[in-house]
Amino acid sequence: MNTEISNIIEASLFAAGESLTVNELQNLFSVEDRPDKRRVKECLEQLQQDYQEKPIELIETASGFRFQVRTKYADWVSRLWEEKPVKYGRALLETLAIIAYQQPATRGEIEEIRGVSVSTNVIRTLLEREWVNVIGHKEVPGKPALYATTKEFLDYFSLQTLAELPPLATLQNIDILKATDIQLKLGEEAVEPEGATNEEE
Amino acid sequence: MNTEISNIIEASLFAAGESLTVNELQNLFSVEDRPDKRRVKECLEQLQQDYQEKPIELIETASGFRFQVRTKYADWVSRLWEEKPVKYGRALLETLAIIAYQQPATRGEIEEIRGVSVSTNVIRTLLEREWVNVIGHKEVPGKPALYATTKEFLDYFSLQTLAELPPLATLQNIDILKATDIQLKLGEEAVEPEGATNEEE
Amino acid sequence: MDNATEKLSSTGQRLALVGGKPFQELPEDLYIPPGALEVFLETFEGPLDLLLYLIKHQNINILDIPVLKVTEQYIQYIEMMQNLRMELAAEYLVMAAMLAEIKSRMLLPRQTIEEVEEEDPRSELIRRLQEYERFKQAAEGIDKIPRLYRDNYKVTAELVADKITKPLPEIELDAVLIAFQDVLKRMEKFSHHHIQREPLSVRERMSRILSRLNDDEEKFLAFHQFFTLEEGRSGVVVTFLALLELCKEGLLEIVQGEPLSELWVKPIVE
Repeated sequence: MNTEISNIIEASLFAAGESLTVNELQNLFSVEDRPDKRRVKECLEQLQQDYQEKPIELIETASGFRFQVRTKYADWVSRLWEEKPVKYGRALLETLAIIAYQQPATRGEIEEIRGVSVSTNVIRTLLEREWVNVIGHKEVPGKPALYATTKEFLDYFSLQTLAELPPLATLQNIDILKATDIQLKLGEEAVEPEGATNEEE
Repeated sequence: MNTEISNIIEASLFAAGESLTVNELQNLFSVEDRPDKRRVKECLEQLQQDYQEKPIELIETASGFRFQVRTKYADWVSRLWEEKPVKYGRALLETLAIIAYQQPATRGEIEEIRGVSVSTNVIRTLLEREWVNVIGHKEVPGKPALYATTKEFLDYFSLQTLAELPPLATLQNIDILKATDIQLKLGEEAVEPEGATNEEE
Repeated sequence: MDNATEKLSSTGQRLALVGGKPFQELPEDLYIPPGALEVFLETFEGPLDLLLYLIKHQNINILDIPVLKVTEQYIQYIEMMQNLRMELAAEYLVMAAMLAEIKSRMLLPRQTIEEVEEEDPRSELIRRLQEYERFKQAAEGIDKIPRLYRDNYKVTAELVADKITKPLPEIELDAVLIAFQDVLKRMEKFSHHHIQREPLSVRERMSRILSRLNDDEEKFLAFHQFFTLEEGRSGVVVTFLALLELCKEGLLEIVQGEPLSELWVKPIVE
């Protein structure tokens, strides 16, 4: 009986081909046989262990649990398709990063940070991928759109929440007059937040 | 080394989403590392045994090998679709709209209007649903297919003729849904900048 | 984005590809062959990125930018570009002006006005550089996260069962119209091309004529067969316009055996 629940869950995750929530998994069962949340979670944990040595893994993302091929095998698997994985340019990635960490953000705010105008194409590609969407409009002249990242973005990057993104480097205090000698290096060493991690309100 | 070949085969069978032949599996490997037919078949047999106790099985069909859910679990698994209608993305809706208004239109023309490329998948889905079909080929280099909407499209949307669609000129100005419906999106999707909040569905 | 220019990583090992050769380092004297200059500038995501490069390249502390030196270097690039009459994004020029201003303020004797100590002229620039730098790093971080269809692939197993038909997604006409409205809005805002405001019925008629010709075994229909009496005058006009448009687009041709004889319509077959 035990294993039956687990088998049904396993089969469903494979058949669905996309993330399933604990709730969705519970609903596979008729009311009288329905396992409780804890039971489902136990099964999922057991499955994660069962696949430890396998080339596929069971992971949790923003919209639930899904099986996926381990990163290690991506090179081989990608040969199944003619289309090569898309490489995104820096403009797109930087825009995405600003939206991800500063959301909701307007185009103007993104341009302010990057120091260059954001091409319409970049925004469009992000919208098209459904990595970002417009969640409203800022109450300033021109009512610019406010962009935020979506659940699809989290799913795509196998994240459960935005908090799992790598922490943003802390801004150093600018106190040049007193401290021209502070040794702050840019780049790799810049991420050295004392204790508390990412600030930014 | 042994297991790597087998792992690659296993990962690919899962990722492919359709049957793969021994030949296709061999081609995943670069020429110098390519296992021979017998080696691939051994791996496949081994995999079949590995999944003996599992709710999914590796079977051979006319067009090759694929994983499938054991019949025993089909009833449970099929409940997934009872509750979960998927939804079409923005790209599909926009493509469909452009074909409806600009038909007959080539893929290039659609891309021109949307400003981003149209994925093969979107076109395929529209063709499969029989909402659009190819009604000819444009007499320009490459002879691109010309897409138009079908009778099924009209039926689906309960239209007698395309003329019942709002004319382009007015479409830009009318409020299709009350503003409130659109505003709804705000509440659900707004993600807190620090993420940490909304766990539990 | 631009395939001529390779991504400049944070450590800046490879600047650009010039004539197929990787451009590793900027020469000390900052001489850049004219052809490479444009490529060089395209490597950067704007003036802040270029400034960061100049600063990092010399291991300068960002909080202590030797403004004179960096400004001079920066302005040199800009001048070179202008001398070569290359098109330069406005942002680069704005930055040049800002740097020149900072420089001039640095050269003035510092005044302390009662309590309000004058802010270091560099601080605004430093703030922006820092801010940009952290997002630049964040972008690299995001790019490193394994993502679907590059590092991971979804997994499926077939479900075979007789009675199960996976329901197809439903959509409402409204959703299609809203999507199209978005497209129209985008076009209005950002682009030069316009959707021709052709009356819909003509486009529809074009589709209908084409499919009728394709369905027809002869692929050859008499001109008059496309017109029906019931449709009245406007129907005739629509059909006529559609036929002309199809001819114009090279999708069909209208042929006539001899003067005053029957007109025939046939699709142009490839």
